Amino acid sequence: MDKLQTRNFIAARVAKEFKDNDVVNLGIGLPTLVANFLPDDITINLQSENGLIGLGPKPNEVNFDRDITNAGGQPVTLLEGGMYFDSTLSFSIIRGGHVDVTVLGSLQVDETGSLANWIIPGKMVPGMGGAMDLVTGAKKVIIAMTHTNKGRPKILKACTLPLTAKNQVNMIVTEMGVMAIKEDGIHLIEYNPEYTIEEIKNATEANLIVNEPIKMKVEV
Amino acid sequence: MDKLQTRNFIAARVAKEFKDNDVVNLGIGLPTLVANFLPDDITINLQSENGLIGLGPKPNEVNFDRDITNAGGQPVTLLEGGMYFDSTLSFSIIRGGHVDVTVLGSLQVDETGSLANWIIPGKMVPGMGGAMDLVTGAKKVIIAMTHTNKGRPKILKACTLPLTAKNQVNMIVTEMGVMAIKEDGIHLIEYNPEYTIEEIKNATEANLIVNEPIKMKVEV
Amino acid sequence: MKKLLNINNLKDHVFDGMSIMVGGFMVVGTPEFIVDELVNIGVKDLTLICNDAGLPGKGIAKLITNGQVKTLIASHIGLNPEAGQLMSAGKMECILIPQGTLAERIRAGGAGLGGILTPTGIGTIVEEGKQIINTNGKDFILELPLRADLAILEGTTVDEYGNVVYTKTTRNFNPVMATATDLVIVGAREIIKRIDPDNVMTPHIFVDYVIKEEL
Amino acid sequence: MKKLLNINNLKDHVFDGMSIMVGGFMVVGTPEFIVDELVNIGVKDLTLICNDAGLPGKGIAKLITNGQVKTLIASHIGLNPEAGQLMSAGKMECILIPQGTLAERIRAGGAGLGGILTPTGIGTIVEEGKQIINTNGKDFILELPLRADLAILEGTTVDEYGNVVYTKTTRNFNPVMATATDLVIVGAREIIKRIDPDNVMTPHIFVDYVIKEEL
Repeated sequence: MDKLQTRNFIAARVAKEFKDNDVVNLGIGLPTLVANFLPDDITINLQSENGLIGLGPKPNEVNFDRDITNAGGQPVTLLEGGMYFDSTLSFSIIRGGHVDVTVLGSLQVDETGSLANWIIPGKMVPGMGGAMDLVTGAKKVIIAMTHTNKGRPKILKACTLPLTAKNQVNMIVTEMGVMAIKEDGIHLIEYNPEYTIEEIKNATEANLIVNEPIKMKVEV
Repeated sequence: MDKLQTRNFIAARVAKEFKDNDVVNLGIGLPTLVANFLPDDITINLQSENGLIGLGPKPNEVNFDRDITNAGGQPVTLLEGGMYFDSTLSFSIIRGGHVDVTVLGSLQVDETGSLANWIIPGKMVPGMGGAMDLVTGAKKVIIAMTHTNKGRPKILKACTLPLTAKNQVNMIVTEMGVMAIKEDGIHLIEYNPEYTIEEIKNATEANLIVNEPIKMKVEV
Repeated sequence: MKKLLNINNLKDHVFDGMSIMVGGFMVVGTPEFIVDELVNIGVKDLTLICNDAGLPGKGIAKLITNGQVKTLIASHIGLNPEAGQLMSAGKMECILIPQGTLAERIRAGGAGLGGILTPTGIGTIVEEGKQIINTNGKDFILELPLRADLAILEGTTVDEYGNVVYTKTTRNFNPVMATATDLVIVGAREIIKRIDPDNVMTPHIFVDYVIKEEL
Repeated sequence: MKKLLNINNLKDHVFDGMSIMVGGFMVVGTPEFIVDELVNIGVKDLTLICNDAGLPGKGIAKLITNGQVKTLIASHIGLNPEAGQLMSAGKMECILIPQGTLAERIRAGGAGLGGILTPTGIGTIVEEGKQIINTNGKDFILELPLRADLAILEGTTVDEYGNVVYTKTTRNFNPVMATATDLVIVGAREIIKRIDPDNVMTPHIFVDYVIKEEL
């Protein structure tokens, strides 16, 4: 898989986690692609922390409106039934547990479900934006990312970068597999048959609990 | 003065305290009468804690609307330029210092500016409603009440009933005079010439600081 | 419309001992027809959270009269003398909370906050048993979040998605209560196709069921 | 209209060293023409409070480029690389706050609260130097209110009384900032006679001046 295929593969698998009527917040980058793979038979309410629910696809020349953007500042549209609100209500929704699933990228995730994705001291200081609130408040936190960074594991025994939140990640989806984070550690529950279990373990610093994982089925 | 005249006299004097563009909240009872004496040459924004600014007079048969009431549950109207909001914004306005003057009745007020007007244990338990927030948050707190209750002083050295708030009252207006509460106690700054200073002092349990008060001028 | 509920099925969503937030201010903004149905159902030992105790014969006063309320949490009960009598007689627990604190506590419950610091009530019996915290040289009371099992709200206009608009002073506690309970049921005066997305006061994600009022 | 201010008189209301809240999210909802005038005026040593650092050449990024900003308080500066560079070089102080906490702190500043307890940031460097308070068995960070001298907001529609409506996603931080500063100046895209009293997003009592944008 090339880079784009990998990203789409991950995004398509994440999209299978949603249930009818879920309120979902998709982070910037890879998670944004998840919107392209939403199932047709259920209703997903995409929330954007800058103040809307009912996030629709990118506008064309006809329905472009500079006053409608997503949390990345990109032009978007509003689906029928959607609505706008201010930042305080937006984060009441997020912090208050009214978001069912948030999908975020990450630099690091560890065995305790902690994650680090907002700062590399001395190098990159974008700020946490809404990410800290999202991972703290959402009922389910899914990390969507490539399994490694230039060959170096991103799924660690313990994060080394400053944390975004402690013990909040429930699931990790990568091109290699799907992992659930539980009390006793990270369980590999699905694997991409393009890789052997051994290859996946080698690409993971954290201990992977492997107990009859099933094959990932993703149609991109 | 009969009872109604007394109440109107007090209300009319209170109304002279307002400045142009003031946001004012009038409590239930005597303070409500203040609305009848607002000066014509300035704009006063009456706030009602159930969720409006721009409180207008009682409706007639034509403009009656069951969905517009004041904090006493009585039908009112909305003046042009007024607007509605919910209880959280209403009390952000009140607690956040955006109300310039609140006018309330009281059972007792004391030398430290504490007041008691929400409960008589064992007898009357109406609850504090918005009064505690109003006296805590408003920039200026005016108590509008009769000077005594069946001859018993209501302006005391120290309140004996459970307090509504500590050290919050700035001014007391009664049928006998106008009193300012300062660091060193209660100053009689205006007096009703129908009473002698001695009579006013006798009707007041608190020490009254009397330093050349002027005569109250009120046209009812 | 997906979320439409027949009033006859309200009974499936209530149970003895539950806590219910009821929107409204002196019955303005209270969906009286739903409260009346709670009287019919006879669900009991309720904890009601409402600005006030209603007015005699109107709104939640009917539930109080009917002996269904174990605890009332409100800011003001003066316009319903029966509430005070039951409280004094020890037949109904009544917890009085300053109105702004009541709104903030419900908001905190809906917004995932662990509490808020308010100056309201400092130096009064309201502070008894509560933590006092000094910030920027001033004392505040730490007030805790308030949540309930069910919210019963009055929506003036509800759209087919469940978005809600409350007209005029019927708004009061309705939108904040919509955020702070496990289940939210809105009594709708009218149902329209779509509310202007800028004017929605309660987004549909908060609304579980809509019961159309027969006018 | 009483509150109308000519943009040429903006200079009378600003001073070196002041703190300014600027509405907007990645410039959406920022009144760029007022920010441009702050660049013209050259007022300096500013503390800016804004969701982000703007976009290169747009919004408050211009004030940053022009060296007028001493301290930036924001949740995210990633889309304006210059902000990060100035921060790393020690030429601009940058205080990063989680977005929801930023909104709540401003709200607390406007609502007279002494602070709020949020779970966001627990176990991260965000909690450093702050009081941790446990309520209902869970740890929260005590976050303090945030206020400023001036708010610069973008109102889509303002009425002759100064009531404001913000359209679509331009709303974001604008209404909450309107409550939390000593002076509030709204840049208006259009001015109409009267906004429907149910749809007002910022009541006129919060608005000191309105500057009409030349479109």
